[in-house]
Amino acid sequence: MAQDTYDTADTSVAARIAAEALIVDVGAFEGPLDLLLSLSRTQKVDLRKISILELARQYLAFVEQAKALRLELAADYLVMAAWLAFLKSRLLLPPDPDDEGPSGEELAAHLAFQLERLEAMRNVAARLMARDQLGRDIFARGITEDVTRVRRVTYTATLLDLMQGYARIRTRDDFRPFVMDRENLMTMEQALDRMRHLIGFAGEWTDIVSYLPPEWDHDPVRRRTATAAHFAASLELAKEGKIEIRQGETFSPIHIRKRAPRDV
Amino acid sequence: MSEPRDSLFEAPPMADQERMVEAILFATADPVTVPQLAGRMPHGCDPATALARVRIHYEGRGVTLQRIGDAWAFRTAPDLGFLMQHEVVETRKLSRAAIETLAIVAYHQPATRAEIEEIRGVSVSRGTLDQLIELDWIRLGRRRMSPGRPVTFIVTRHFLDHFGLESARDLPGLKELRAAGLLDSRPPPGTEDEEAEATQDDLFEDDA
Amino acid sequence: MSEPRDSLFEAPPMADQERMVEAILFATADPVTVPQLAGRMPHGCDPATALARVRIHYEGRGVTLQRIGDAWAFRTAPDLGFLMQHEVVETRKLSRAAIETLAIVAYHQPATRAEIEEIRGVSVSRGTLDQLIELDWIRLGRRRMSPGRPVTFIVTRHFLDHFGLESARDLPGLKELRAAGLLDSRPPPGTEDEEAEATQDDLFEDDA
Repeated sequence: MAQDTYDTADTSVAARIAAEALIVDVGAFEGPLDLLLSLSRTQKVDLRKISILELARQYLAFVEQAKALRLELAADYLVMAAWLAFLKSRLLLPPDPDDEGPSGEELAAHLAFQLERLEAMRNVAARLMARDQLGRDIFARGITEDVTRVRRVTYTATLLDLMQGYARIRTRDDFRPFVMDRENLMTMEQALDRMRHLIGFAGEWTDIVSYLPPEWDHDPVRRRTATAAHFAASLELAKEGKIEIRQGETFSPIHIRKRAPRDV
Repeated sequence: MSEPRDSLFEAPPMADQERMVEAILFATADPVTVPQLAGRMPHGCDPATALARVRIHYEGRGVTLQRIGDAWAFRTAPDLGFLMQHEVVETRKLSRAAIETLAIVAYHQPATRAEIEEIRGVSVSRGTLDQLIELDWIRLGRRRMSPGRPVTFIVTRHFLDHFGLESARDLPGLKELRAAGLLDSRPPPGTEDEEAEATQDDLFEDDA
Repeated sequence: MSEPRDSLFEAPPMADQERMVEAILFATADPVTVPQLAGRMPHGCDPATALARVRIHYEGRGVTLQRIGDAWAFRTAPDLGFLMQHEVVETRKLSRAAIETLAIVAYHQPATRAEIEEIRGVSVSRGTLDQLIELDWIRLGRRRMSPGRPVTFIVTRHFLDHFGLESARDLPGLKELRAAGLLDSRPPPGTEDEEAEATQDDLFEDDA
């Protein structure tokens, strides 16, 4: 696949121009491998049959030229030059039987593989980019409809909820007012009944509050209703002539006592 | 079909023109007019005819060619609109106000709004009744033959189905609610209870 | 065709299923998978069969049904791209480094950064990989089970979609490269053999 990447037409002039271009464009190469691949094209053979020895010579010559032109070469170009010089000597000298490392041929074959692989990747990259591309040659739907997320809320209630709800209303309406109010309300009759029994023992002035039954004395609601009932009852008893009432001044305690029997 | 305007270039076959219209309408982000089609297709094409043929080709398919003003676009077939919706169902508990309103309608139907308010002791929002109507749990009953002819509310068949009741008469009475521990178990003053029971059974007079 | 999974609901006739697939795929610019189709179609539908029928129906039309990895999408026919000049989205020209890196990831996937650098002979800048990830053409794959557990890169469905590939196995020249041994991981002579060899062909293993 490598052979179709460059033209067959070539002259020594063109080769020289190309070589000069290489020097000028050193900054355009993406590293030594890229440069080596460009140099390899001048050999005009399948990369599998490339002479690595020749390539090494070309590269080293390039580096020499670059030095002569005082071009700043990146370190990896010099590292590659050193490695290729080593490879060249290995390829030229007969193999040393004591050497444990890889042979010059193995190293050369690997470099050839790397070049061929890079070349192959460039070719397929070009083929990939030449394909019909979405948004350039092939098009997706222009008017899209989003899937709308419809949130549907359903409400639930159980029969129990329903009955409890009804019970709640019914309890509130029917029972509370009667049951609760009876419990916390003292009538005048109740107080009168109570006082008729107690008044016989009240010879001295006594605060009316002391007549309240102890169980009605603590809760303010009950205390208020009991106080009112006892006051009303005491007025009734005074009217009947059973007791006397006195109050020193406004808001001061109200005292009652049994009315002393008069001569009839 | 129009006369070929330019004899120098042969217009593409109609089948190809059809493909072109199809592709343009598919890929363009807005509906496309016939002049716009003509402007994009090769010289000598007849977009109106091609459009008509595309329209026929898509008849009865999942997408159809639709006219929007003077332009054309592919649109999902109306009967398949449901595919474009992903329904998320969220279940929520009915509010206390709604449950109480529903309960009052169920136990006292037909009930006017004023009656519901009287029983609940608070005003009933329009939204609560609307929600219950939307849920198809209550509906409007006959108008009450009283001054102002107020509308009444009654429960629906759907309500009975949802709550597993044969009829609204199957709703437990106060005594049963109490027995079930749903009401305060304190013995209430007898008369009050009788009264409540009586009004509640208005509708269900044939109840045993 | 699959057995009816649920006898309670009859699946719609295949002609209707075909219309549904058509409508769903027309509605979106993104490829849709068979499970996604199944999720939106009524219970008991067989989207794979419906897809195959839709594909045949659209053969040779201006828009065609394309397989993209495990998903499907309608795309305009490649020969009609010239009509869509209005729709062309101007994209930033990719650098040579980015194009080569993309090709290396596509053909060698999963590929580590070290492998990309080894093939290109230069270091890969962070920006190049970032750009490809941002384009949604490559993404991180599984970590390589070798020392350092390096991250790998693989191509995305969007990459396949962009370049009109049904799967990564359809990459141009893939078979030739494989036959020529150019996709083998060959460590430089003299280095210890790594386990890289084994993981190399993960993504293409079911290739004929």
